[in-house]
Formats: sequence, structure tokens, C-alpha cells
Amino acid sequence: MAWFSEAITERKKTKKDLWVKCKKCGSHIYADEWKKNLNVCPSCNYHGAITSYERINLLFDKGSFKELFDNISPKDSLNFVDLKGSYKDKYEANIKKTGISESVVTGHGKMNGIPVVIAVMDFRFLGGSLGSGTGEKILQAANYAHDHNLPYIVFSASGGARMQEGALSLMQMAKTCAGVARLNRKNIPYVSVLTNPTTGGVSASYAMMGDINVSEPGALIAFAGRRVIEQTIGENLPDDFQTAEYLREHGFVDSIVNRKDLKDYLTNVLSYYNR
Amino acid sequence: MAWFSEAITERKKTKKDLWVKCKKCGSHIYADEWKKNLNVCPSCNYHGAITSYERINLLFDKGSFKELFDNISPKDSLNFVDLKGSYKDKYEANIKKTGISESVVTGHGKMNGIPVVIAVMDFRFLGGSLGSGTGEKILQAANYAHDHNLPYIVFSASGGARMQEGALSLMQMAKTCAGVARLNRKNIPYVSVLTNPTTGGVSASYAMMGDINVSEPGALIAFAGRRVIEQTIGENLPDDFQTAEYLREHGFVDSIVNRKDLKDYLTNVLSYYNR
Amino acid sequence: MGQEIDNIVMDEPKVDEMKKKNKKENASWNIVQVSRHPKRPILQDYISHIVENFVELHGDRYFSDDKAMIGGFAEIGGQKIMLIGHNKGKKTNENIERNFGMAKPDGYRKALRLMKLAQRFNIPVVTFIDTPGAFPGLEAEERGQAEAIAKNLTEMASIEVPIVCVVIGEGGSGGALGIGVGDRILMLSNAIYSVISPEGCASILWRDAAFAPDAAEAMNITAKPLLKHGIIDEIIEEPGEGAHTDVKTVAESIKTSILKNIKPLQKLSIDELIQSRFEKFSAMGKFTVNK
Amino acid sequence: MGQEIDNIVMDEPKVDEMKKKNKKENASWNIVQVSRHPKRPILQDYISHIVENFVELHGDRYFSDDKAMIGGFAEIGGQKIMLIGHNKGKKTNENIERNFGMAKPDGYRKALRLMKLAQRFNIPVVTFIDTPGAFPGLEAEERGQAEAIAKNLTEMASIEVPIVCVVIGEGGSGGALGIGVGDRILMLSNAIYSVISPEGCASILWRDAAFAPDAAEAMNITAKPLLKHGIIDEIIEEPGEGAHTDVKTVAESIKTSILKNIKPLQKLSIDELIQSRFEKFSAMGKFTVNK
Ligand SMILES: [Zn+2]
Ligand SMILES: [Zn+2]
Repeated sequence: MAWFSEAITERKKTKKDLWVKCKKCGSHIYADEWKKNLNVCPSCNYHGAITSYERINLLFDKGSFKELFDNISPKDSLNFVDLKGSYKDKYEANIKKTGISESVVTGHGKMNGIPVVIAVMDFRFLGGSLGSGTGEKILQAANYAHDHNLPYIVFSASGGARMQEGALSLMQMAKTCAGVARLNRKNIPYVSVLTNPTTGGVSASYAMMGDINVSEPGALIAFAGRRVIEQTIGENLPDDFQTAEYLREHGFVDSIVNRKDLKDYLTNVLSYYNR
Repeated sequence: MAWFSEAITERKKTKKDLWVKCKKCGSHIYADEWKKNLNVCPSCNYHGAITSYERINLLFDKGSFKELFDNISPKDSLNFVDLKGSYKDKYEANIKKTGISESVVTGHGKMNGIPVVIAVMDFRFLGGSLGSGTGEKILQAANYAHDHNLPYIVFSASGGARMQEGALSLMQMAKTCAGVARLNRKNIPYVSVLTNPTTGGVSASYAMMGDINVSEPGALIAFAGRRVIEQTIGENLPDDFQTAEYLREHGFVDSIVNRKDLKDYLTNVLSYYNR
Repeated sequence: MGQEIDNIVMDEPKVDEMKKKNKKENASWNIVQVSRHPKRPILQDYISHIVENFVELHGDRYFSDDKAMIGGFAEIGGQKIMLIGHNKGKKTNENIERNFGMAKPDGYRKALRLMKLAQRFNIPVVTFIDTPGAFPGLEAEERGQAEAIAKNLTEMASIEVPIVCVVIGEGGSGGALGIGVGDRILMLSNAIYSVISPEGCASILWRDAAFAPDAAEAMNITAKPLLKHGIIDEIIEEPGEGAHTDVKTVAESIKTSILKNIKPLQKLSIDELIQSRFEKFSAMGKFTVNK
Repeated sequence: MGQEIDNIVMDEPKVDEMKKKNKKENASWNIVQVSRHPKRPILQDYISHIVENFVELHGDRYFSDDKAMIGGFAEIGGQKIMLIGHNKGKKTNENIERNFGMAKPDGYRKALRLMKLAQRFNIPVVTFIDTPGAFPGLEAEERGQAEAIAKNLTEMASIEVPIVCVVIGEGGSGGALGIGVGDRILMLSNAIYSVISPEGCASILWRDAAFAPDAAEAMNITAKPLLKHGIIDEIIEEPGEGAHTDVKTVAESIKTSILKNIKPLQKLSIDELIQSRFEKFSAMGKFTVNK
């Protein structure tokens, strides 16, 4: 859960510039070109952050997407206050900033003509953290897929559980996985797309449970944080540790697919579903 | 499959002596004492070979054991002849020598009052090799357990598949596992007891598929032979490699139980079965 | 904005009041201390007090037998169960062998194997939760710590026998939840259950681990608020200064509570059991529903 | 002693005749040579000839992505399948990466994962068998080579979609059978399928690996006797000197045979399918039934 504050800071720095500086190779790219290239670096193929709605636009056939469960937003049920203020102020500011009401957008629509239910996490919203609202939306979307016999696709982008909700956020791991379990029992396909970063409690719940786990290139996928592990084992870690490529090598990711190819990849995979 | 000829030779050497020499620690033990101690070395706890009927006597409540499928014996369907002669001559000599008609004895009876179906391999019979007759008996016993809703226990002791039957013996691995699969689907408990040695095709089929895998101390449990592996990797292997203790450490054996305690252990485990 | 979907009223101190408080001595932090007390009873203590016949089973059938997670057939007050739990040690050598109760993927996979065995045998599962967290090490990541926990969360939702979970010490994050999806969640009164360690939370949100007591209080990691939030179902009271002052009594209370909680679950059909477990976890979480 | 339960008459040479034969040039040994020919087509060749859309999937979800075993969604003549097979290489570097088609436990576990995925998606499984055997190495033993194969044999008996297996080269022992439990077993005319390598058998029973040709002949490892013994269901004829002389033709024959064999299986109910697969393997083996 330590990553997202840092990442947000970096993003802010470049936000209003005409140029975008690639976080990986350092290339400067025209903001327009960056956007046209789907926030992917033309030099090194670094896959930058992308908002939920941008993602949805990329994936769905024009006009086919219908948002669901967008009436859900966070709640500060612990009256949580840290050094920087209250959780309530924080998420309200995030709602204002992002225009979305939780860290995930859910809905259904058609991809290359194939009807699917989707949940797309948005890293801008509190670092894509898994709060009660997030879990509720991801579960409700799973239930919608279950009840309508539709494939379910979840795009993850998250720093992990949202600690300002205490154990309530921890329980979202179990809650969302219960939704996956129901899909499993009904043999409804569930595809997980792990994007940069997918860490902590999100990696250890629905994000890792896809019938097929797909990832964008170079995405950080991790349970424990790199620094915590370095402290634990007292030595340096391999360079590619916890990247999508590393996880594929170790058997946890099926395919690494470029952002521009994801729509066709996903519908191709789903075309094999025969129930 | 390379072990058994060697092992048989060693056994023969001591067979008619008044003394038994422990294969592990080299102690000389009175044959009577050896037998009274269930062929287990009183000095080092080495568990020596034991015949099917000796095993059955140890396990079953007096007079309760009924043998099943004892009308099955090998067949030389390939007319297999090697340097030492024909397979037919070999198994006929084995039948004469051991008084059993295949490398496994099957039946049902009561252990501490609990009805069970059992298959007990006998290493004396062609090194406990898995032939078509062996596979048939193990499957039929599984089917009997299936049809009568009784727990199934298999004691393995085998050098592996019986190559004199060619691929027919290989198929016994699939055949016996199909029997295990049926028990699984009906939630009938299947306990595998791996005794010295359980190797090759037997380790890679029913012997490893117990709901609970139990072993006697020090038993050799291996898929590939030690020498083959040493040739492959070009280095020496750990001393305890492929022992029951090694397999427990690596997650494949639940418990290591002394021969004298096995009856009570097995019925204790089965007392938890609640269907 | 929005309508609140639940009626739970928190009597949390106001922000101003919190700032005035001496952060080092709040009630939550005291409980954290007790839950981590060097003499705090561990699972093995409870086993020796209340289990009549423990048949320990070993191994995940993939890679190892993780000693940070133990399990096996057990009998408690005549009730046959599959017992599974984090295995802390007391002596140094025990703690090294058991990795301080921090399981690796192998531990979670072993736990799942035993739950499926319980399902085959048709006996309830009882899990004991007591871990600082899942092991955060290279080999654990490499072998899929995330996958192993995620799979348990998913599969436990569908295990067709009753599952009762007891938080007996530290309920550390995903490593705790990895054996914590059950029909009834019980918790000792001085145990904690948290999404992240107080130190971890403090070092991120307060930028200083020394604020752990504040984080502990803010995150509601103790039994009482967790009961209020519907995360646990029952608090098992510890005697005196904590469980370590009277292991026998607390062990008996645990036993009584387990038996009491298993009973009604055994009357449910499999479908009812799975459905009610699903509904239980579906109901977890507090959020705003906007009009 | 005893009544024979089958009527298969073997036209094997008599023992005396065998002793007279020049052991190095029997028909079985010739086929062994063809099956191991350096230019023998490998799975990747057939994929490029007959698969229209291969979506390779990776990993066992436990430990690694074994490159000696590959699999994924595939389309053959419009039929969607889950394709799984041993992955030999041709160049040295390929063979090193793919471990000469000798899979580790991870490979067998990956194969099983993909079969269960096929079951979820309700598409047939087609496996391609071509391996000298499961990898006989320290790490393979350590991670449960025996368990991984045994589990596949057990689970494949219950996979609820049709399974068609094609032996395209070396069907080496348990390592071959580990993806070889199917409803229909097809075999190229110059492939072999054996309980142990001829060399291994010879070094045990003839005490000299040089007698491999004799062992090959004695063990009946080629397609024709295997068909007679009911171990395979169909022989796919290779053209000319063997598959390597005309890959395209043999690839087309494989495709035709797969499609023809899948069709009737798809008409069975799940229960019929599982029952007939069970009966198929139950019937394997020749033994004496005494009166
Ligand atoms: Zn770049
Ligand atoms: Zn001895």
C-alpha cells in the first residue's frame, strides 16, 4: 500500500505540461502523441496510467457501454483521521478531482459484438485502493454477470486495500472472491487484466483469480512491497522482480498483451466460450 | 524398475538363515525376534519387507478378512522373452514361490471394527511390479469399495510398471487412477500407504493419490531412479533423497507411521469419515 | 451527499479530542501489546488443552510442508473437526522453524487441501488465526503468495462444510484472512484483526511508525468495534490481564464457543450453508449509496 | 492354468526364431529411429500447419511456466479446442529451453489447469504426445513429478469434455501418459508408445543397453500391436519414409483424424462421456482369469 502516494506525486508533476516525460526511459513525448498512443511510450513501450473511462472507450463498441452501480461512493465509517486530515475530506476531494465516485467503474456493453460485464479500476481515485465501495461494485458487477450469464472482465490498478476503512477494506478481498466463486460454480468465464500497478490486497484476491490472467507489459504485480521484502531477506531483488514478465515466467500470468491489442485479445479468448 | 532384482537377491541370501542381517544398520537379529518385531529392526527401526498375508494378519480383526479377486493372475500376451527366458516362465515361478497369483492381494474385512476394502502389494512377486493383473485387481477392489460405500486402503510396494507387458502395464497407471477418480467423485475415503519401495509407475499413479498418504519410516518413494537422476544432473543427491521423510518435508506424505501402529492410525483416521 | 445504507453509529472521539489524547496509551494499543505478549498462548497451547485426538497431516502436495501453518483431524468435546491454524512458536528455535507464524504459499495451499479433505470427510473446519501476516519474502512472492491467498478466499466461499474461524492473537491482514473466510468468526477479547499492521499504517499515513498507537486506534482493529462492524460474530472474553494469565480458562471458553457455533451450522443444507456464507461476506463493508 | 479373457492372437515369432534374428534390424527398431529422427516434425510444426488461431496460455499457477509443455486455445478446421502438448525443439537452444520435451511437474500441472479451463469453456481437449519421458531430475522429484502425473491420470478420468490424444513421436512412459488419458487415442504410424525406453528395458532385462532393438521388438511399442492390444484407437498413416518427408500431408491427416474423432464424442452426455472413458481404461490390460 506504500506505492500509490508516491506514484500520484509523480503523475502530478507532469500533468499540466505539454510534454509527458516517460517514467521508464525518460523520453519526452508530446502530450498529444502520448494520448494518441494510449498513454504508452512510443520509445520503450512503457504503459502509463489510463483512466477508467479512457479504458472503457478503448474497449467497447461505440455507444454500447452502460454504466452500472455508479451510485456507490465511499463512506468514512471509522471517522478516520490521520496527519493529513480526515478520510472523508480525502475521498470527497478525489470524487471532485476524478469525476468518478469510487475507485472502480462498472458496467456492461459489447466488445467486438460480444456482450460482457466489466469493472475497471481507476488509479487516480485514492491510488485505486480497495475500499468497501470498490468491493461492493466489483461484487455487484460479478453478480450481474452471474445472473445474466455474461463473461466478466476486471481491469485492476491498485495500491491494495484502503487502510482508512480498517478491516472493512480487508473484508472486500473475501467479498469480491466470493463473487468469483459464484461465477466459477456456474462456469462463467472470468478474465482478469492486471495493469500497473496491481498490488497488495487486490493482487491477493480477485485480480489473481482469472480463468485467464492477462497483463499489460511491465506492470508491477506484487503482494508484498519491494522494500519490505528487501528488509526481510536483507539482499537485493532481481531487476524484473514482480513485473508482469516475471509473473508469467513463474506461472501466474497467461499472456502479456499491449494495450492497443487488448480488445481483440479479450474477445478472441471469449470466442472460445461455448456454453 | 531397476531396484527389485537387486533387492530380491539380497533377501534370498538371508532367507534361510537363523539370523537376519539388517540391511540398514547391519545388526544381526535372530530370525524369530525379527519376525516377532514385524520384520522391523529393533536397533535402527529399519522396516524390512513383509508379505501381503503377513500384512493382512497385522491389520484385520481376527477372521474378518475375505479375499476377493484372487482368481486373477498374469498373462504373457506379448510372448515376451529376454535373456533369462520368457515372462511366462518367470511369473509361473513366482506364483509357485509366493503362493499368490499376482503382485497384489485384495479383499475386505474389519480393522478395529471398521469395514474397509484393501489392496496389499507383495514385493516378492516380480518386485511388486504393476502388471495387467495387478491393475485389474486394484481397480476391481476400488470398484467394490465404490459400490459398497466402503473406505479403500492400498498398501504399495513396487519397483514400478511391469515392462514384460509393454504398454499394457503402462496403462494400468491410468486404469487404477480412474478407479481412484470414481471414489473421489463419490467422496469415499482413499488412503494410500507407501512402503519400501514405492517407485516408478506405482508412485506416479494410485500410490500418490491418497486423500491421506501415509508411509512407513525410511521407505524409498521415487519416480525416477537415483542413478538416472545422478546421470541427468551430474551431481550427487542428498542422503535422504526420495525417502518417506524427504517426501513429507516436500509436502507429499501426511504422516510416517511405524508398522506396529498402522492399524490404529488408519482406523483413527477413518473414524473421522462422516458420510 | 448520499444516503447511508447502514445504521451503525460509531462513538468515535471527535478529531479535536483525538489530537488532545496521549496517543501512546490508548485502549487499542494496549490490546495490541497483549495480543503480542511473549507469553501469549499460541495454537499449540490450545491444542494441548482442548483437543483430544490430534492427527496432524502434512504438506500441500506441491512443494513443501509449511510449518507456519498446521492442521489435521482433531476432536474437541466429542466433535470431530478439521483443525487448521497459524503456528507461532515460543522459543527462538520454534519461531525460526515456524517462521513466526508467517506462512508461505505452501502453507495456504496446505490449508486449502485440508479444507477439501474435510469436505470429503464431511466434518466442520475450524481455523485458528494468529499471524503477523503472510511471509513477505522473495520465495513467497515467487511461488505466488498472492495467488495462494486469493485462491483460498475463493475456494473457502464454496467449501461444503461449516467453517468456524477463531482469531486468537494477531489477525494480520491477508495472511490472516487466507484462512479466515468462514460461517462464524470468533475473536478473543485481546486479539487484533487488521488490514495492515499499526506500524505499517503509521509509517504510510503518519510517515512515522512511532504513530502506530494512533493508527491502531484509528483502524478499529480490536474485537469490540469489529463486532459492531459485522466483521466478527462473537467475542470470547479473556480472563484477567489476558489469555496468558489463565490459559486453561480461555481454552475452555474457546472450546465452548466453537461447539456452540458449529451446532446450528450443521443443521443447514449445503445450499443454505454456501448461500448464507456468501450473503455474510456480501454484506461486509460500509459505503454510501447516492440517490 | 486358467481361462483367457481375451481372444487376441499374437503372431509373435517363436523364441528360437527370435534368437536367430539379427536384433539390430527389426521393424520396431526402424520405427524407433524414425520417431527420433532429427527432422521429425514437432508439435510446433503441426501447429503452424493446421492451427488457425493459437492463443497460447502460460503457467501452472503454482511455480512456473514449463516450456516443455505448451497449450492454449486453438482452432482446427473451424473446431475450437484446447490444445496441449509436449514441446520438443529442433535447434539446440530450443531444446535446452524446452528441456527436450521432458516436462517437470509444473508442465503437468499447467496441462491440467488448461484441461479444467477447457471444461469451464466447454470445448474439447486435444493433446499431442511427444516426449522421451518426464524429466528425471532432482528438482522434478522434489516438486512431485510422481504426484503431478498421478493427479493428471486421476483428474483426466473426470474431465467433462471430450479428450482426444495424438501420439506424434515418442510416447515415453508416464511422461507421455500424463497427458494421455483420453476418449480416443490416435497414433502416427512411425510413433512409439512405451512403458520404458528400449534402452532402459534392455539395460535391465538384457543387462546391456545395446539390446535396445530386442527390447523394442519385445515390448510391442509400435502402432500396429498397440492397436491390436486396444491401447490406441486409430493409426494415422505417415507418407513415404516418415512424417519428416512430407509434413504438410501428415499434418492434414492429423487434422482430419482429430475432427472425425471429436464429432461423435460431442454427441454424448457428460455422464456417458465419463462412463465410456472409464470403461475404456478399465478394459485395458491382459490377464488370466482362473476358474
Ligand atoms: Zn519510455
Ligand atoms: Zn537396523
